[in-house]
Amino acid sequence: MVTTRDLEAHFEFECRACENGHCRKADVETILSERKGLKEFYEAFKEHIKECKRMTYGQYMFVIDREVLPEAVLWWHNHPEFKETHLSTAVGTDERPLNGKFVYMPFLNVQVEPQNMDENYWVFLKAYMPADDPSFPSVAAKLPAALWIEREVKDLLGFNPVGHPDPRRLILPEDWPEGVYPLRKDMDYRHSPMAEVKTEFKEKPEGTTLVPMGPVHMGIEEPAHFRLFVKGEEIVDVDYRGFYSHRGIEKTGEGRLTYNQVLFLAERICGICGYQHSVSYAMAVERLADVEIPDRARYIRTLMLELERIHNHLLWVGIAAHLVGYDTGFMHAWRIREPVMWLVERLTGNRKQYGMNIVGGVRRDILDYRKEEILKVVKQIREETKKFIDIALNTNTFIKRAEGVGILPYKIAKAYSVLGPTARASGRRIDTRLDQATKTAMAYNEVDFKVPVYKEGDVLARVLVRMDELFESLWIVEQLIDQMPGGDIMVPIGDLPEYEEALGFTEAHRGEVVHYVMTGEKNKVYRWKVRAPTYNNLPAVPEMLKGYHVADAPLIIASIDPCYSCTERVQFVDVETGKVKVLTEAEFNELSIKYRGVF
Amino acid sequence: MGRRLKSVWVYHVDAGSCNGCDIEVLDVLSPYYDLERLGVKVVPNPRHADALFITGPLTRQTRIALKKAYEAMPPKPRIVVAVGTCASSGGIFYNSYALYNTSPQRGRDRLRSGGPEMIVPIDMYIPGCPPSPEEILYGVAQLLGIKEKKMKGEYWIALPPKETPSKENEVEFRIPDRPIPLRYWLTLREELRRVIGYYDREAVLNDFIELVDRAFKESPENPREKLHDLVTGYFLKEKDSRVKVAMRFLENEFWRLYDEYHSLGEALRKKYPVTAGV
Amino acid sequence: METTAKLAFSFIGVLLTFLLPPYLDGIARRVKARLQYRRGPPLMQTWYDLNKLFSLPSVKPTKSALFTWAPYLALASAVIGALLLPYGNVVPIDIGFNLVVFFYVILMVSVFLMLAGLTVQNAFSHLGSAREMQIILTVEPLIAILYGVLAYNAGSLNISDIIANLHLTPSLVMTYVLLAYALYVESGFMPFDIAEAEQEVIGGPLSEYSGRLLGVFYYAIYIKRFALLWFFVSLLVLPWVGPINTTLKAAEVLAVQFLLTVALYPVIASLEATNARLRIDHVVKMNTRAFFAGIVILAIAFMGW
Amino acid sequence: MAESLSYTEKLKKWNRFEVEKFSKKAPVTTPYPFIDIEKPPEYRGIPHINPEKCIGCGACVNACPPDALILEWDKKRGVKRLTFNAARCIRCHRCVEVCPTGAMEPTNIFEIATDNKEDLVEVVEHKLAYCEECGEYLDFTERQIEYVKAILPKEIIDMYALEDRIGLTQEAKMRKTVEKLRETEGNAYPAFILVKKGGEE
Repeated sequence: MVTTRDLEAHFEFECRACENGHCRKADVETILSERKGLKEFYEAFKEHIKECKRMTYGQYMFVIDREVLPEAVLWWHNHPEFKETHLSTAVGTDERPLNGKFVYMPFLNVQVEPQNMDENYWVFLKAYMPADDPSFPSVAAKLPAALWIEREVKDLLGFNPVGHPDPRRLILPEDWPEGVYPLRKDMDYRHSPMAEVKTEFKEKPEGTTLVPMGPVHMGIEEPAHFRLFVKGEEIVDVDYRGFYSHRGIEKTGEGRLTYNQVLFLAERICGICGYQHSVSYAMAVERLADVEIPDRARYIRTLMLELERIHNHLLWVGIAAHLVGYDTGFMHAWRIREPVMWLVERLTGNRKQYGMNIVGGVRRDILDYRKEEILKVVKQIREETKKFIDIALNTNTFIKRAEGVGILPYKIAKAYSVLGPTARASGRRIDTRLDQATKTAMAYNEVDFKVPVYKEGDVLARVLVRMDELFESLWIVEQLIDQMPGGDIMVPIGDLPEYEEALGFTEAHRGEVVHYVMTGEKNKVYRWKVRAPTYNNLPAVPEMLKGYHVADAPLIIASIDPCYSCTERVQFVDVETGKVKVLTEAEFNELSIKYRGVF
Repeated sequence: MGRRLKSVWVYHVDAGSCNGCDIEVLDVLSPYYDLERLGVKVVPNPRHADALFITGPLTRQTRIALKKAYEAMPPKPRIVVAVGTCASSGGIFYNSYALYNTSPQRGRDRLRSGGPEMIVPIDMYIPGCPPSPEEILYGVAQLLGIKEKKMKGEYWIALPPKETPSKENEVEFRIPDRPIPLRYWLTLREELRRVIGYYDREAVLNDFIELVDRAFKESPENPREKLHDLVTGYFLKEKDSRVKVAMRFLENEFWRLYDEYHSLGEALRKKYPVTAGV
Repeated sequence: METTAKLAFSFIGVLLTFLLPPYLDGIARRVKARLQYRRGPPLMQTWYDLNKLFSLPSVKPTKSALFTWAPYLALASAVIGALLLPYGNVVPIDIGFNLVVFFYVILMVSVFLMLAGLTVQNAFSHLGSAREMQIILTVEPLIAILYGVLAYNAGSLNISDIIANLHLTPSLVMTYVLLAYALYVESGFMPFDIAEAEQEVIGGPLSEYSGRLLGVFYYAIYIKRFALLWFFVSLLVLPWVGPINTTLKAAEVLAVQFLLTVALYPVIASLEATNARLRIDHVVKMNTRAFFAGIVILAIAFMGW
Repeated sequence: MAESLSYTEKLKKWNRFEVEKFSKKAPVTTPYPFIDIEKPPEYRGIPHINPEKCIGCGACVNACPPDALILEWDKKRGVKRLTFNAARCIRCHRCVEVCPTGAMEPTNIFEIATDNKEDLVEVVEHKLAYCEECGEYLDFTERQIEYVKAILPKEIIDMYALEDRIGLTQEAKMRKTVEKLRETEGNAYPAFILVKKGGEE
């Protein structure tokens, strides 16, 4: 394989972003001294690091050779002192128009000390790859978290992860021709080529029957396809093929929309945690433009985030109860949740897609009468949720179905870098609101709240984590209301600097949401990478499913509160091998039937 | 009017939706909106279903499942309802590469087509992003024959200024006359967006303009004190603190603009006395 | 008792069997809705559903005759089961040992449901049928034992004789309790409706059916539930009401039976609403434990206590 | 004005329980399809183009993320159609925010389900300005010219003599400026206008 070493001779590295003196090239010493751990990393990989740069507050980039990539990622991921550091995701960019190279950039959420915003930071490991041979050594064999990340870059950009254990197609539809890579700059975002359907599956282990759960199945809200291999009632193995809601959001964001319109696209990535995406996108662009948004805007954003978290946890508890057949629980959970939806409809104008965000602040203000409405609803929610929890957690049939089911031990959670309540139920002490520097776009550093962590890791623990977080969110909303500062709610942003990169992140109710934005010319977004928490949680689901009953499958899958459209990479493959006969059993057998039934 | 359908069993297919609409479809079953009292029950499989709720812009991948679910339904009462903007017309993703699209136009010229109607004939569109439960109830009520359709397409002809309308869909141009000049109104309106947000600014600005009008009428010689007193009087009725902040801001901003434009006016007249006829 | 009164009562019995069950299910849905703070469907909703289903043609994914005949056979066995029961003091079909006949006929409904699920090539139908089989295999022996205790207590296998001379013994009280549990499991109410569970197996054996055949199956299931409840109610009421000789008293007893059935159904509905669905292995464990309890009761009964 | 409620009190008075007639006791369902209800005042319904105020400037078309608003040009007939399709509108009210004349009115209409999509389309047709000198239609409408004249203060219009030069095409404007320059050779013409307007002069 061609290594950059022998390319060195005629390979004169200059990156256009740096050459116009724009990037913050403080000299290496000051950057390394800013945070613990950077210096050791620099010493460990001294000869491979070409450049070291601070992108924005708390985000550091190392340009290193691609051979050393796996060791560098593992160096960070299994760092002895920083226990909770995990590989967040990786960005693949086609920078051929800029400097004729491809970029593969994994980045990690380094946790020096839990819940300390000024110590923890992000590390980006940028590896340049020549245009003709975009390959890099894969780390997936040793680090399961990178399994999907590398398959995605292979699908969408044509990179070739050398040594990847199972390089099947992950994201693109079945009838997408080989060799066409949508996220490359030479492909127009509207071009949608067709080819004949080709399905690749894991073979069925002998002695098991196949229960196709998906693409449209009762147990899961949206299209995802779990092929359960069962012996009798017990699940032996699972082949997951998701990514049905892949709508080409990133390419549309780069293609048609300006940076302010991308906000509304970001909100429509996921119907439930839309506002988290729009805030993290806005945070990324504000970091790029070096803009300090007014305090009131930060408070209003935090307020809306917490309201969204409240109604989502209630929604999830309802869904979990419904999947176990306990429909009264579903009905009451959603009845309690309705006042929050009305409140939010009055605050922002829409029940779900708030549209409150603009790059540089917020679009609507919280007048006094709206504050009173908020406090009324918060009090009502607190009482009714307490009553609901007492009743729900005492129905022993519900407990019997939730306890000791779908256990996820801490070790696997850390290996798959599982995020959010699912991770907190397995003992991981992570919560992006306090871990990373969210103070530029949100006001979590000015409110105090606890982060609930449980050890058992089963479905019941996940229920309890979410309920505790619900009460914490109620307390945060009350604090925000009476600390709300005055001042403007928006700061107009002029033009964005060209070819700057930054990362925006929030803690959605499912886990850490990360938006990487790189700007191009004329206020357009050059590269926009979205990674939702379900992207990290879903690969861990097969681990949880093994050994439990088919009847538990929907509940276990729902216990990580999967948001397939959030993952935007969630797509499915159909068992059907392409032949369509009218209404024969075989055809009907393949179509596993969608549910949505409540009674 | 008599209800034609008493019992409709509905089956919901998600064609790649962002699950905002799916949650609203579930919301309609929750106690406050309760679809079941209309006789509509959501069933777990297409075999039992009469109607099909589709949400989502029909991504390339869910096309296979949607087609099969549609064919698996019993042929006679196949009612198809598109719930949400994405299902009605492809929504914000309408021309992305990952969506199934048979129409030749790819760009902005494709205003109307998009979404699952490419492969499945749709009987009822319920646009909305996401449509609130009341909207879905309205759509289902139309299906069951309880409610009538209210929307109707419109075609207006905006006549150029100084022309009087002859046909009924022609409208003549009218700039609403406001006490303050148009450029003051535009500048204040734009700055209010930063102070109080685009929703409340219309009402606050209108109140302020009335006060300015009264100030100039009642004491043309000294409008500044008059306006100041009027605004404080306004605060007695309007208790909201944010609106008070906005009014004070408007007052200072108005006088700043007033001075600036006047000074600009003198400067220009001084510099270029000969203006006529150039 | 002249034949006309006999005819009248059995005619009422037939009427009840055919008209009441969907109405009872409507009541159950309304009660469940009210427990969930919602308005709930009109009481006739289940009838509307059945009418709609009967009017629709059904899609036949397989060519096997059993697929089309299973629903009608299930309906027939459910109706016969219902007609074996006493209405007032009249038992429409009064053959010798009709308790055993009743046991098997009610069992046939579940068997047909299971066979229908197996005729079709659908993973979920097979799964549903397998679950149905597991439930039946664990609950039917328990019911057989309880019927045995009843028969032993009353000394005959004919339902009308059993009702005539049951005498109160502690073992009988225990039988009543276990019988309530067993009949609840067999009629497939919520914690035990694992075979037709929507969330996991999308309607189990019924997932292939549509239109008229589906309607008939639902009708059969509702009639089976009604028959089991009516049987339990008549066991509770009739023995202790004393000999029924005049038609007036018989009519009165029939009214009490009817009222008790209609009253008990909301209790069942509230039980259904407040419970999550159990897993199949939970149900199997519970049934085996109940079975051993049944044997103990049988032993007590034999000792004559 | 005294006895009527202030702006925020009117908003606060709106109460969902009265409008949708939810009941506080057990069956809390709303009798909605059988009664008429309206959404809260802050609800973002579909925007309505008010043809009286609309000047066809297209600011909303640029701001609309899902392209629900588009401009269809018909240069032969000298007409520009602003078409709004409620089926694609995601109701973000960006158009309401950026409309310079307030023509894009936010309504809270929510009952827009229909069985045929043509009901959801709203079109406003504008007549384009016509440049006599070159004999072809311009990009902007006559209403835009009227609006610009209303905005610009009197002095500016007189000083740059914009009155007759606004409604011309780009070349016609340049030709007019060049003629004016030759005609008033020695006049104290500010240099910067020359460079900006004249281009090559």
